[in-house]
Parts: sequence; structure tokens; C-alpha cells
Amino acid sequence: MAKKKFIVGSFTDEAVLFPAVKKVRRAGYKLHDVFTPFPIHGLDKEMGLRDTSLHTAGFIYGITGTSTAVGFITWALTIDWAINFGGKPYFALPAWIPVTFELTVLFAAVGMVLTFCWLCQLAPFVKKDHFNPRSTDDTFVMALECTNATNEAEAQQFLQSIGATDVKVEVKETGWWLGSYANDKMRFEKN
Amino acid sequence: MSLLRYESQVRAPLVDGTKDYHQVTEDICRPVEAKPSRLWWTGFLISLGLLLFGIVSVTTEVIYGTGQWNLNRTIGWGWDITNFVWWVGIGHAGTLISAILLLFRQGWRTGVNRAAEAMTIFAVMCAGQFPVWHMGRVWNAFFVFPYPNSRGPLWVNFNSPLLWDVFAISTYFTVSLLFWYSGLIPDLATLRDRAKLKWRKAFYGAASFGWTGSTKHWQRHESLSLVLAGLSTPLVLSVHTIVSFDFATSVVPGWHTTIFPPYFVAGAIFSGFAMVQTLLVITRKVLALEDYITIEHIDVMNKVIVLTGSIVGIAYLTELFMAWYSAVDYEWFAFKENRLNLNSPYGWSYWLMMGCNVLSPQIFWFRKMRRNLFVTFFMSILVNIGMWFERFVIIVTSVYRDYLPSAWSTYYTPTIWEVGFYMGTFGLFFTCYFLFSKFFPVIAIAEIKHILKKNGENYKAKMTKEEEDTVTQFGEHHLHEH
Amino acid sequence: MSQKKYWQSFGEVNESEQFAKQQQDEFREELPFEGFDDKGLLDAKAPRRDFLKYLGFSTAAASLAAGCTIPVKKAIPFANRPENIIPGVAQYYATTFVQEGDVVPVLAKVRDGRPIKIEGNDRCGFTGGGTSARVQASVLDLYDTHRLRFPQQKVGKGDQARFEEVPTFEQFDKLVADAMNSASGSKVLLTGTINSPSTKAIIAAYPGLRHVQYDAVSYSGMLLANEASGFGRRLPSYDFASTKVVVSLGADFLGSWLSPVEFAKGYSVGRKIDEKNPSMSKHYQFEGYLSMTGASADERFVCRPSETGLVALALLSAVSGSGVNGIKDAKLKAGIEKAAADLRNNKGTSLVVCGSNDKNVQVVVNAINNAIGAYGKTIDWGKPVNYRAGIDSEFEQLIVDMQAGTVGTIMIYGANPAYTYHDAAGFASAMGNVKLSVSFSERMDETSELCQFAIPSHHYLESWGDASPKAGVVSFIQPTIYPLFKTRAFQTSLLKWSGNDTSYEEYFKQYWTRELGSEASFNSILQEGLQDKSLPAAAGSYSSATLAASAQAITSANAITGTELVLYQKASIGTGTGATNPWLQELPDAISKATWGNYALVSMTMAKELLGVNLLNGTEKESNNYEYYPQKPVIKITVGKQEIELPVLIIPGMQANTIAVALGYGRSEKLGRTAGGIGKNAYCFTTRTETGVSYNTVATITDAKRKEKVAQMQIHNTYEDRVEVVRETTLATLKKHPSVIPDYRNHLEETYGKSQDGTTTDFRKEGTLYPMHEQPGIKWGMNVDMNACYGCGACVVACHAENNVPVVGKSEVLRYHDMHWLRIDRYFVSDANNPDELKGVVFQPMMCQHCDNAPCENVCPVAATNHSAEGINQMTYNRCIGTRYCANNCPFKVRRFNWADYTGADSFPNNRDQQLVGKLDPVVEQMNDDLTRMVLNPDVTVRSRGVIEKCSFCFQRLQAAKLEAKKAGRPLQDGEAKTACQTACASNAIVFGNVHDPSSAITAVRANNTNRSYYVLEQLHVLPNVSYLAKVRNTDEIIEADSHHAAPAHGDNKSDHAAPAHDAAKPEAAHH
Amino acid sequence: MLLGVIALILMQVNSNLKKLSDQAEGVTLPEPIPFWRNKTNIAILSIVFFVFGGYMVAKGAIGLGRQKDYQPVQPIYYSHKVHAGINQINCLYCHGSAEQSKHAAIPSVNTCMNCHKAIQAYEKGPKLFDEEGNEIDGTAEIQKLYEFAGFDPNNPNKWDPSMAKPIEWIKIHNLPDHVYFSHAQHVNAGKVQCQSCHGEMQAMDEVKQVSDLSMGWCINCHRETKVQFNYDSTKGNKFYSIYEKFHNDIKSGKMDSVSVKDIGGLECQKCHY
Repeated sequence: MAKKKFIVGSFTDEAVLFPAVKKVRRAGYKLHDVFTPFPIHGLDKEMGLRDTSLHTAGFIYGITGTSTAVGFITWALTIDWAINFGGKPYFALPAWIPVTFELTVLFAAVGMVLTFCWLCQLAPFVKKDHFNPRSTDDTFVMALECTNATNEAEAQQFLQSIGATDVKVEVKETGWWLGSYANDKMRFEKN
Repeated sequence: MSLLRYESQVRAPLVDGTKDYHQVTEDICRPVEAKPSRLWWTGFLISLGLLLFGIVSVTTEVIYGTGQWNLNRTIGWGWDITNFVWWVGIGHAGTLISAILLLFRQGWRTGVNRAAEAMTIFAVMCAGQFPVWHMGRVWNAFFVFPYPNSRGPLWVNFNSPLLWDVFAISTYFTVSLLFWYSGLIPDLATLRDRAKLKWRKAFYGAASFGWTGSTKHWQRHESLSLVLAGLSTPLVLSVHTIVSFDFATSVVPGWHTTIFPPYFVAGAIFSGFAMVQTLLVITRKVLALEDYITIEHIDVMNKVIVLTGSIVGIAYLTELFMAWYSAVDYEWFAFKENRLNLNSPYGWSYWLMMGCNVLSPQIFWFRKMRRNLFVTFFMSILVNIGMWFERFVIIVTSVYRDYLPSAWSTYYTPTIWEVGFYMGTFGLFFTCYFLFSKFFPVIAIAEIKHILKKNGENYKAKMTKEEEDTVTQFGEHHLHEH
Repeated sequence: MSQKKYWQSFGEVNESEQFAKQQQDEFREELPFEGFDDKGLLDAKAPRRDFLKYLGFSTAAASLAAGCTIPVKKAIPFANRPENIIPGVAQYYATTFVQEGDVVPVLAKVRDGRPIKIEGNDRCGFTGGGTSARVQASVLDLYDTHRLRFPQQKVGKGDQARFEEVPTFEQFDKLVADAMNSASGSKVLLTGTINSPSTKAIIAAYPGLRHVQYDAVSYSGMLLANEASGFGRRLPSYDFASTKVVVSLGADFLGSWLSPVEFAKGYSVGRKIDEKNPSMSKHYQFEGYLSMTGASADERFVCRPSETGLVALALLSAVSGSGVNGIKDAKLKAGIEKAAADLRNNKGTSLVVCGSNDKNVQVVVNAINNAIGAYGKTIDWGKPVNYRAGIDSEFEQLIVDMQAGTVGTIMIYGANPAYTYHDAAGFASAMGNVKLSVSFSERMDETSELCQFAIPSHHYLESWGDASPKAGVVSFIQPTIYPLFKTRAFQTSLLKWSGNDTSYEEYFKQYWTRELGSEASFNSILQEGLQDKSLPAAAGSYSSATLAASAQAITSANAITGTELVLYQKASIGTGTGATNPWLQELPDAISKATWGNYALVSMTMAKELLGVNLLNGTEKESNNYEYYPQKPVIKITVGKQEIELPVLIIPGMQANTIAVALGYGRSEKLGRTAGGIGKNAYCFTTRTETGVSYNTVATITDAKRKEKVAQMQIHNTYEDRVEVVRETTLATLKKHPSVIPDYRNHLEETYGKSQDGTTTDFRKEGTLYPMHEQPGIKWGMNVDMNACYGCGACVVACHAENNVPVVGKSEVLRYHDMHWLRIDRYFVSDANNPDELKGVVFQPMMCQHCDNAPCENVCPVAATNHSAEGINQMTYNRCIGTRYCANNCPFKVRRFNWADYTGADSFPNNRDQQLVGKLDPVVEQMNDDLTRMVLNPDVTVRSRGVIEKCSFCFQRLQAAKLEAKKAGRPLQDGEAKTACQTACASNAIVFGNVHDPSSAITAVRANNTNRSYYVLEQLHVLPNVSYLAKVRNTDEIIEADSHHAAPAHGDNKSDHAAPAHDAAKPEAAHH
Repeated sequence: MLLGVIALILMQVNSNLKKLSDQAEGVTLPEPIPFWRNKTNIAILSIVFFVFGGYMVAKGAIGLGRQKDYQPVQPIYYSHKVHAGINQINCLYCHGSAEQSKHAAIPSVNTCMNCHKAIQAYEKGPKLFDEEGNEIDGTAEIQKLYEFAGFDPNNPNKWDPSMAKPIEWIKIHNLPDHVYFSHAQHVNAGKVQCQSCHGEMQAMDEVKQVSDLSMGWCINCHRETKVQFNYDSTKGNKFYSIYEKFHNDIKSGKMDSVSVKDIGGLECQKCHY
């Protein structure tokens, strides 16, 4: 995997973060990502990320579940092996509603979660780097990707100017890979 | 929409004390990172003991047969299915709190949803034990799955409510687990990043799926949570509806009742909230989380209890009325003679149920009572006893005297293994809960941080002022939320 | 284990001693077994897969779990296949059930060499192919693990005494011969009633042998009375079929009196109703306790058992037109008057029977029968019966002689006085004075224990023999299996010991060839089973010589005011012969519905006064406490020095001061795990009166202040006015309002069965949202005539035998874990104001109703139960996972769950040893013995633990019948496919067949009985395939339709049978 | 499977292209990882292994208790090929009860002896071989039969059939105890050929189980097989004359034939009771 160089700045308050993001984008830096300890509404918009279509995927999965259920049950109980249960007709649609519904939900939920994990590339034993371990505690971490055009020192300066503390340049691998956090040195120290 | 989101300024803060984000992390992670207390060990070992008792009970039952229970040819279901329905009912509060309250934007849910969801999962695990082990030939339990087989293939009976149960319970369990765990991932990442010990790093590293807190991930996470909540809402209603179909679609007088679905769902919420109360009153004390699970939370949940308790009460009266009004002799007999009649063998259980479920929660009309921890705790136990008896009344008092008087059954009392199985599920439940409270944050850290500014005490005054200024603006601002 | 050893020695015996005979014996052939590795026949651990399905369907799973290898199965064919035996095809042999003088001609179904089922022989005129519970169960006796397996001799004295095997019959014969020679004094053969002509000939030919016949329950009073009335010391044939009015004075002729199968068959003729002209026989019963026969009576009056003579006298005088004398009780008096009037009006078609053993009473009864012209009409002296021959005084004389030491040798067959005699201790001590005592008993019964030698006789299914139940009738016994044990026919022993070396088999053939004139006629009887010569009816020569003296003796007896005890026999256990049979022990009594043990039946009045259990007018709580717990109060019964403690069952219809206890229980532990220690022996309460042994006596009753569990299969006694479940009415009502039932059914049609356009009605089709399923071929249906069901339980035992229904033992019955596929529900119909005032009893055989819209099918998650196109509710055991949902959802509660491993068919080994909960009775082990399992029907799967089972309409029989028709390439004929319960029933209460066949009996019975035909819980629209015919009591009472019922549907009278106060439901429960 | 391989190839191509482009962009690259340590590959392999393993386990579990191709060594090398094939002895001569009974019983020794009293040596037929290819001496096998029968070929008249001992054949076609199977129903009423289930017996030396005897196998046959329906008065089994509906449907052309499933051949209780 490729290694890339990043300029990383930390923020302590989301109130500072919002305008900072706006400024970074306006300044034309390549905003790699912002890591936050909790979801901050509107940040994705500020960062210019497009809306996720996860819910659309969920809908498709749900429909798949519905049709799988209805199709399978119909086939199994009317075509493949029709059995007379208590005088009910072979095609006893009302009785199949519960299973159909459950399978709809199941397909949608499982499909969405798997899609979510796939999109975010999350899985057990996956190890990723997010520059500052405190970003899962109380720090909002902004990482700018250095391109050929980036002046590192200037960028660091810029970040500090928009409220970032603890600005560093780091070289990281991108992408995801399997690994264990256990072998890292102390990841979190209160400073 | 904006009305739903309107946060009253008179409402007390949902997080007490002046906290900042880091303090929140510290507070909630403390129990996980500290050595377990003696109280924890005691509770855990007792639970483990109960679990072992349960395992012995179930093993005995599997080896020697269902005759190890005192069920008989007339009372085919007794404690087993009573416990099943009871646990499933309890398993409703978690998802309800997470999903429905998320949709209704009830901020107070954040303090309790994690524990409630965990409780849901454990309760469903416990519930699932009963339909499995109550089978006469549990080693053939896989027959209930419509898998391709070499028997023709022979499929299953999709018309059977019990099969619906299989799908409902397994779906509910899966979805609840996914919902819970997807919410847990960011918090596990927090723990991972705070971990000092090697095994902790490894464990939380593996468990947190490599979560980074990237904005894109948060965006998808939010979307996922919202859709899962949307799916869970009908799901949670469907599960107990389907459980109630086990009875409602039958021909047994006392079971064959169309009111069962809503009645069961209300009862489930009722008992689920009571169980949440029981657990949280203890948890907040033991884990010193009074700032996060505040009296305000207790109060709100007690309101839900009095509401659902009254719904359940109306349901009881309705089915009673319908039994009479239907003019079906058998139906009316089931209600009048098997239940209402205090002199009948199980008459006492009906009135116990009435007392616990309908009368006793009325005490929560009083604010003072709602905010009294002791009363809350006592009432939550009482409600769960009552709800257990509701299921017992429905199941046993209906079947023991149904159509043919010749088949009426002798008095049914559980054997030690039936009690043991039930105790064992308590063991399972609390073992899981203790482990959960030890290894996972019992409060959703990220979500608390999310509402901290809105509902935390130190932000409250500011927000109130802001609100006064621009209520509408506030609303618009938050339109982009969620 | 000793058991094993003898199995192996069995083979050796065959080779040495009986080898010559093997050649001729069709049953001697080695049977085709799988997996018997060079051991004896019965040692094979897993015989033929197909024959003994006892390993159940999880054998493969178990062995796979154990070793993951498939066990090698062997297929061992016959070395020489007998010509007439096809493996897998059942053979039927005509033979005869003989026990204690009872005779029922039967067919034994033999599958692959083993008798597995008894059917009635329908060539027999007087039983009509009917059977009793005991006949049905007798096949299990063959495989009783506690049968004696070899000749044996007592060694040691006193407490040290024990029986040791005598290795060969030669040695045994020598031992006996030596002892006989050294024993001075007379030789006595003590038997039960012998009605075998050839045996009688052998006995007659035995030089110097004194033959004493002794009946466990004596009929000597009747024999002597008939003698006194000029008929000779005989018993006549009773013709219930042509009887229009029958009055029974305490005679339980449908359950235990004389020849119940024969009587039930005849009686049912008058009980079946032709709707075009409704009439039926009238049955009056006067008795002290509620007997099975009394339960079927139209009008029933209670009297003290000691009053029977007075009632008889009063009846006599009333019949003679002199009015009722000497009866104080107004109700009883009115009853006698009414009965007398009916008897008078039906001269020649009426009959009085009496169960008393008092000669004087029977003399009076004879006088009545003479007065009503019964002789030659309903009582036939042309065909006297040989069921009972014992005379009390003869046996008493024997004991006197034994005591005196004048009896040198006593040989005992079929009699067990050490158990059944009122002075058993006296008999035992007399036995001590006899030098040589030999028992021929099949089991180590109480009398055999006292003997020095025991040489077990064959079971009847292993023997040759004959029986002449009545004049002109001879029924042959032929073996259906080679003797399982080293047993010998007692006749062979007698022949041998009298110096005749012919075996009984030879003797028997010679005897009958001689008697019948040719071997061809011998063979033809063997083929048919019996010969029934029609003899002209005879009136006999009645003489009233002793009537006055008898009447005098009756009137001069002191009236009794205290509590009276009446001893009765259950249809299942009889005099105690059924006690060793697990099927019979588990067969609920018709009245009490209790199994496994005896108890005292007490009246509600007595229970209230003595025990403080108030079911008459007590609180509901009180009656629930009695009803819903198996623990019943125990009383101490004292008669003279004898006392026993028994739990009570409170039932209506008892004379207030009378209690009743069943005989036949409290057997010796040596008889095995089934009989030993179950119940208490009540024979000690039989007393010797001047005229004979009396089965009712004065007793002192005290509250023992403790409780004991009684294993009842039904606890609730009334049908709670649920007319949809039980339809019962009176003949007068049926005549006046014939359309009560059709009205209800029409109401359903009108209300729920209207078609869309409202022009036609069809409840079946329109009562549902769904279209009906097609049933293009056969559709099976059953009809049960409740008027012809007397609750005897023959069908229940037949069902056990046919369908491998497991026995669960008392501990499990107590937990309501019984497995009966077919049960007979019994409901008391009492007066609304006085629950003790019994108006009638309804017996309702209840089995799977095979509903076309079966609620059970719909709820099974794994499709283990579903519907066949032939209308059968199918249950697939190997698919069942045991959720019990179907059982819950069955409105008839006929589904049975295997709570424990009752059959040994389970995947888990050694799982019947649970100790803490649900400890199983040893009888379950016994039923799982390799020997006992030979009775299993190889065509029916043995169900494993954890699955549901239920009535299958004997599907294996239906399939077999269809296969026969297919093989012959013709349509199935009506009557070819019969269920086991149907064939067992002596009164033909059950009709079964193809309802799509317009000419079938089932179609006819439904079409011809529209006024009585109904389906249980028809309003549920579950569409059962079993219909019932309403129970009708022949009384004048008119039950008016009740105004409470909105619909004419509920046309039944509250006052008739509203819920009595002793039931959980108060009258308002019945308030519709 | 094929799709997976294609996907793998495409991924490989893609990653190579990416590598090239990265190199072109001058991005610093870490040490290349050998493919066996490539974690993506490991993950994919483990998924494949899991799926395949699961499939094999399921297949194995289904096969438990099944014994297709079972071909045990019998106490006597009895060749169906010689008897039924070359000598054309009818199946029912020996297995006569297949017509009458649920069992197609194995013939008793005296049935064998009917012929083998005369036929004392195996001479004319082709050479026989067992599974391992060893040649079988047919005459010696007949001799084994004589031992069971207690027959002395030198003294044939003194033979006492009653002294015969049964031969313990090893049962090949085993059905579970909960299945009721009747040969008479299939052979006699259904007119099913023996070979339909037992395979080409007349071509087999040692008998081998050719069908798996699973329920699915039974059911498929019941779905497809036609019953001996009496389509007109000359044909078929009159037993079916009561099926009025089918007769009408055939007349009206709604139905062209009646198969086992139409008369309830798929119903549980046809085989399980």
C-alpha cells in the first residue's frame, strides 16, 4: 500500500471546527478527513461529502427480502410440495405475512450493516490509523493530505491559524489492513 | 417535526454535573477500566451459579425427557412458554427505547439506551432458550429451518405461528444485536484508544472493527442507525404481535382473542420498562453513574410504566368484556370460571396479575413516587411479577380447562427443573449483564457527548436563553440533524 | 442374569427332549432374525428390524453418535420356510380365550411367528366377535416376564424355603410320582371351573382323583338355587337380545357377571335405536354402589346390598300383583312398582338377573323369572352354560379334609384360594397338612407359593385345548406359538401321572376325532374355531318348592343399619387375574376412571359426614380441593378382625351408607412388578354366611386422617352442560322432540352455512373463508353409538395392542402423562339440586377426530402433522420435534406426548433412571423387556421420547386392506378395513368405513340416525370425521328446550343436568 | 466458483495497474508483500475454506446413515449375474414374497437346494472375480451352501432338509425403522420393476446398493411414477375405479395421467406410521 504524507491538526471544540473546515476548503487544501469522537451534524455537508445512499441500499435489501420470502414460500408450499394443513388452501398468503415481514427486516438490517462495514471497511481485526487516539475521546482531528503542491510548513501554519492545536506532519499508510492494536506502544496518554 | 424536537426549558438536565467531553469519557470508561468491585464479583458469581443450576436443569430435561417438568397432556405448556413470553416481553424495552425514542427524538434515551439494548439482547437470549429446550426432541430443532434437505426436500409449515416465532425471534435478535453493536463500535474504539494493557488493546482493537471516527463513517453510521431504528420499530411491534399469534390464532378459549397483539405489545413495553428500571436503579448506584442516569430518566420511565400499565389494564377489561359479549360459552367460561373465579384452582393468579399490573402502577400518578428510587425499584419488581403471572394466566388457566371437561387437568405446579430452568435464565441474563457492564460502556459515550451541549447542566442555561431568543431558528438549525 | 441362562437352555431343551415333535410343529420353525449371533431365539438383542420396531426410529442416530459407523445388519432367512408362512404377512389362528371359566372364542393374529393381537371370532354366535378388555390384553400375558419358566420344586423349610429348577420333565415326573406313592390319603385336583370336555374326560379317567372346582368369586348361590328350583345345579343361557325389559338386582352383567361379552352383545341389540320408530329395551338396576352396568341403566334405584333379597321379594309380590311389601324407602318402592309393571307387561320378553351369591335371593329371583315367563324365552335351559361350577360347601369340605390330613395329594390348576378365599389363612394352614402339593399355575401366585411343586402350564396361546362354554358349543384352543418356556399342559401331567403316556395334544386330537366321528370334522372345527349346534330352547322344569323357605329366610334376617361394604370386580382386573397385566392395570375403571389400584367408592353423604369433604352443598373451594389434587382422603375399613386402609373416591349414585371396594388387588410381590403391591386385597372382607360366600358385609369405617394418591385419568365428572360435547336425552324426549340435534345443526347451517346468494346452505363449505380441499378417493369416517357403549374398555386395550401404545405406570398416570390414544370419557348426569342423585352416565369414547380443518395441523412448525386426501389427520413421529403446540390446540385433547422414554426407543441410553422427578414405575422397564416387546406390532412405529402420538384410525390396517384390494385388482369393499377398537367392541358401537361409498355401513348409520347423529364441537367448524350418536335413556322424562338458549341449538334442559355443586363450575357456568 | 476465479484475476490486474499508476505518480511504496502474506488473499482464502468446509460438513451430515454403494462380502459368493442374468431365473422365484408381503424375503436354504441338489459345480459360466480381482471358484461356493444345508453331494438321498442351518447374509438395503415399505405394494400393486430400485441386478456379481434410499429419492419417484390407473375397463387396476373425479378429468382432458402423488403418494402417513 501506498504511503502518504498528512498534516494533522487537533481541535477541542466543534464550534471552532466548523469554521475551520470551511476555511480549509476555501484555502484549497486537500482535506483528507476529520475524525470526531461523536457525530457532528452538518460537518459532512461542510466537508462537501455527498449524502450516503446506505438507506437506498437498505430499501433494496428489504425488497429483496420480501420477494425472497413470498417467492420461496409460494414455491415451496404450492409447487414443490403442497401439503394440506388443517384445511387451509395451499396458497395461504395471509399466514405468510409474518415471515415475509420478518425476512424483509432481516434482509434490510443485515444487508445494511454488511454494506456499512464494507463501505467503511470495518471488520473485526481490522486496524486503522486515525492520527490521534484522542479523537475518540474529546478531540476533533483534521488531517490534510499533502499533494505535490502542498507546502507543508505553510499548511501547518494555516491550521494553527484556524484554531488547531498540536499540528504535526505524519506519514501513514492508506487503505485498510488486518492487524492488532495490541502491538502498538502506548496509544493514549493524557497530556 | 420541530414540535417533536422541542426541548422544554423547564425540563431538568439529562446529564448532571458540569462535564466536558473528556470527563464524560472518563466517567463512563471508569467502571470498564477499573478492577471489578467486590459487589460485582459477588453478583457475577451468584449469576454464574444460577446459570450452572439452569444448565443442570436443562441437561436433566434433555436427557430424561420433558417429563422432568410437570406439564401434562392437558397443560402442554406451562412455565416454559410463560417464561418465554415473559422474557420476550422484557426484551422489548431496549429496542423500543433505542428505536422508537430515537425516531421521536427523545433526548433522554441516550442515558439508558445502551443498557436497555443490552438488556434486550440478553432477554431475547434467555427467551430463546425456552422454545428451544421445551422441544421434546431438541436435537432435531434444526427441522424448523427451511433448508434444502434430502427429504424430498421437505419444507416447513409456514402457516404455523410457532414458525413465525422462529423467524420473529431470530430476526429480532439479529437486528437488535446489529443495532446494539453498531452503536457500540465508536465507544469500543474509545476504549481501544484508552487501553493500556495489551489484551485490552487486542480485545477492543478487534471488537471496534477499526473504527476511526471519520466524518464519512459517522455520516453512514447515522444513516444506518436511523434506518435500523426505522426497521426496529415495526419489528419490535411485530415480535410480540407474533408471539401473541401463538395464542390468538389457536382455538383454545382464552387464547383465541383478537385483542392479543396490541395487548401483548403494551404488556411487553410495560414489563420491559420495569426491567430497565430494576437494572438501572442498581447500575447507576453500583457504577456511580448517577449523573448520567438521572432521577429525570427514572421519572420519565415511570410515566411510561403507568401509561402502559393502564393500557394493559384496559386490555384486560376489554378481553373480559368481549368474552362475555361474544356469548361463546367456552370463552366466557375460560374467563369467568378459570380466571375471575377466585375459588377456582388458579383464580388467585388472575387477581395477583390484576393487582400487580393494573392497580399497583397507579401509584406513579404521584410525582413524588415516580422520583422515589425505592418505590421505583419495588414497583419494577412487582410489575415483572405481575407480568409473569399475566402469561401464566393466559397459558395455564386457558388450557387446563378447555372444551372437554373430561380432559380437565389436575393442579399444575412446577418441578425443581422447571424452576431451575427459569432461574438459569436469570443466571444467563445477569451473567451477561455483569460481563457487559464490566467490558462494555453501559452508557453510549458518543451519544451522551452528542447531547451534552443540549442537555448537560452547564449548557442548559445557555441553551435556554438561546431558545428563548430564536425558537424557530433553533428548529431550523436542527433540521439537518439526524 | 438368570433370565439369560434360561433362554439359552431353552434351545437345548428343544433339541434333547422335544426334538421328535418339532418336525410336526408348525411353530417350531426357527424364526428369521437379524443379528442373533448364535444365541437362542429370544436372546437376540435386536431381532428383525421389521418385526420389532421397538428400537424405534433413532437407532441409527444413536449408533452413529456412538461410532460414526453404520452397524452391519444381517438378514437371516428361514433355513426351511414353512409353506404357509410368508414373512411379513400376518396369519390368523382360531383359538379360544379361557380363564377361570370364562370362554371367548378368538382369533390370534400371528406375525412372523409371534401372536401379537387378539380379535374376536365373529363366527361365534353368542359373542358375535366381541371381546373384553381382558381378552384383548391376554396376549400380553403370554410375554409376561413373571411367568414361571420351568418346573420347580420347593427346597428348605420356613423362611429358607425357595423354589429350585427341576431340570427335566422326566425328573419332575419321577419326583412327583415318588411323592405321590409315599403320600397316603386321597388325591385331589383343585381347579377353577373346568369347561373343557377333554380335560373333564382326563380327570374322570384319573383313578381315585377327587375333583373340586372352586371359583374365585362364587356363583354357588345361583347354582344351588337353580337346583332348588328344579333346574339342576346348572346355569342357564340368558338371551339379552330378545329381552325388552331387564331388571338387574346388583348383577354387573356388562362388566363382570358371568359372561359380560355375550351379554353386552345381546344387550346392545335392545339399546340401538331405529329412528323411524324409536324404541329401546328398558333396563332397571337396583344396586348399592354404582356398577358399570348400573351406569347404563335407564332407571336406577339404590338399595342397601343387604336389602337385595327384600327387593327381590317385593318385586316378586309386585309382579304377582300383590303390591310392594317390606320396602320402606318410598323411592325404592316406587321403582320396584314401576319395574314390576314393566316386567308384567312384557311377559316372555323380560328378564331379571341378580348378582347375589345368596341361594335364597336367587330362589326368589327364579320365582320372579318364572312369574314373568322368562323361562324358555329369555332364559334358555336348553343351552345351560358352563361358566361357573364351584360350590362353596364342596371347597369348605376339602379344607376340612385337608386339615384332617386325609388329603395326601393336592394338585391345583386355575384356582388361587390362598388369595381369593375369605379364610385364606385357614386354607394356608390346611395346605400344611397335605403331604404333596403341586401347582400348575402359570405364575408363582399366592397358592403356588404354598405348594411343594410347581409345573407351569402353558398360556392358552401356546396350548391345545377345548372349551364348552354352553351346551352344544365347543370351541377349540390351538397353539399359535411354540411354548416360550419349559412349560407343559397340565392335562399332559395328569395323563402322565395317571399312567397314560399320551401327551394332551394327542389325547385331545383323539378325543375329538372320536367325539366328532372324523378327523375332517375335527379339522373343520379347528379351522372355524368353534362348533355351535343349535339346540331348541327349553323352559326347564320350574319348581317353587323352596320358595317359601327362602322368602322366610330373607324376611327374618335382621335389617342392617350401619355401613355396608360391597365388593365388586372391575372389568379389567376381574377376580385378580388381570392384575399382572400392565395394560389392564392402566385401563381406567369405567366408573371411577382410576387406574393402578383399588380404593373405596363412597357416597357424597358419607364423604360429607365422615371425612368432611362436602361435595353435596359445600363451597366451590372445597370441591376443587378434592377434585384437582390426586391426594384423596384415606379411610380405615374394618370387618371383624380384618382391616385395611384405602383412599376414597366420592361418586354419585351410591347408596348413602354403602361403600364399594374392588377385588383383585394387593397381589403377592412374586407375581411381578405389575401386580405386586398395587392396591389392597379386599378378599379378606368376603364372609361366609349361612347360604354361601357373601360379597357384601357390614363394615366399620373410620377416617384414617391421611391422604393417598389415586391415579385417575379423568377428574372432572360432569359435562358442564356442554351440549356441543355430549348429547344425551331420554327416549320420551327423543320421541316428542326428535329434532333437537338436527335443529342445532340446521341452526349452524342457517347461521354460518349460507351461500353467497343465500339460496343454499352448506356449513362445511360456507363456514370457512377458504375453499375446501378435494378428497377424490376414499374418505374415512367413524361413528360411535354412545347408546351402545358401556365403558368396558375392550377398545382401549385393543388400541394398545394394535398400536404399541406405551404403558406409563402409576406414577406417570398421576402426573396426567397417560398415553391412551383412545379414552372413554365418562360423565355423570345428576340432578341439578342433588348431585348425589344420579340420573344417568354417559360413556363417550374419545379418540382423534381426524378433523378436516384440524387446528393441530395448522400450528405444527415442522409439518409433522397434516391432512391426507383420505381425511386422515396424519402424525409423522419421525418429523415431530415435540413442541406440544398441537396438543394444546386440540379441542379434544387426544394428542399424547411421550414425556419420558417409555418405549426404549430413545436416542439416549439409560434414561429411564431419573430419580428426582418423574421416577418411572418398574412396569415401564417390564414393558421394555425383550420378552414383553415381542407383543409389539411390527407394522407400527414405536414412538420415541419427545414426540406426539395419537390415534391414526389404525392406518396400518387401512393400508393393508387397500393393498389386498389392489392386489386383487378390485375396489375396496366395505368392512374390509376395520379399526382395532371397532373389532374389539362386543356391542358394535363403533362403525368405520369409507364415507364416500354410498353403500357403506358408515354412510348408512349417519343417514339413518339424523336425529341422534352429531359431531363433537361441531360449531368450531373443525369438521371432525368421527360422528357420535346421542345417548338415550329409556325414561318417560321429557326434557324441554331451555328458554335460556337463544338458538334452538341448545335444546337441553337445565334442570336435567346443570352443573352440580361439587363441580368447579357453579350453575352459572352453564348459563349460556 | 468460476466467477470467483474471474474476480480474483480482475483484482490482480487491477492491483497491478494501480501499482503502475502509483509508481508513475512517484508515491513511495512499502516493501511488496508476498502473496501468501497478503492479508486480502488470506481473508479470501479463509472465506472460501469456510464455505467449502461448511458445504462438505453438511454433505457429510446428510450422508450419515446412508450407505449407497454398500457392497459387503457375503458368507457365500452368490452371483446375481450368474443366476438372474445368465441363467435367467426370475427374481420372484427366490424372492417370491415380494408379491405378497412387505418383505422380499431372502430365500431359505431349501429354495437354493431345489436347484443345487442337481447343480453341484460351477462349470459353464464365465469366470468370477471378487472386488479385489481374485478369481472365485464357483464350485467351492456351492460347497459352502452344502455345508449350511447339511447336504452331502455324494449321498444326495440321505439329505434331511430340516437339519439345514440358516445362512447369515449381510443385509444391504436398510431402511430406517420409521419407514414402512411394502414390496407387495410396489411390485404387485404398483408393477414397479425390481431394477428400478435395486439396479441392474442381473448384471451384478456381488450385490451393491445403487440407490441412496433417501427420502428425497423415494419422493421423486412418487412424484413421477404413474399408478396402474384403470383408464378404461381393459387396463389398470380396478381399485382406482372409485376415483371418479380423476376419471372425469381424464375424460374431459383436464388430466392425462394419474401419478402416485395424485392419490396421496406424497402424504406422510403413506410411509410413516
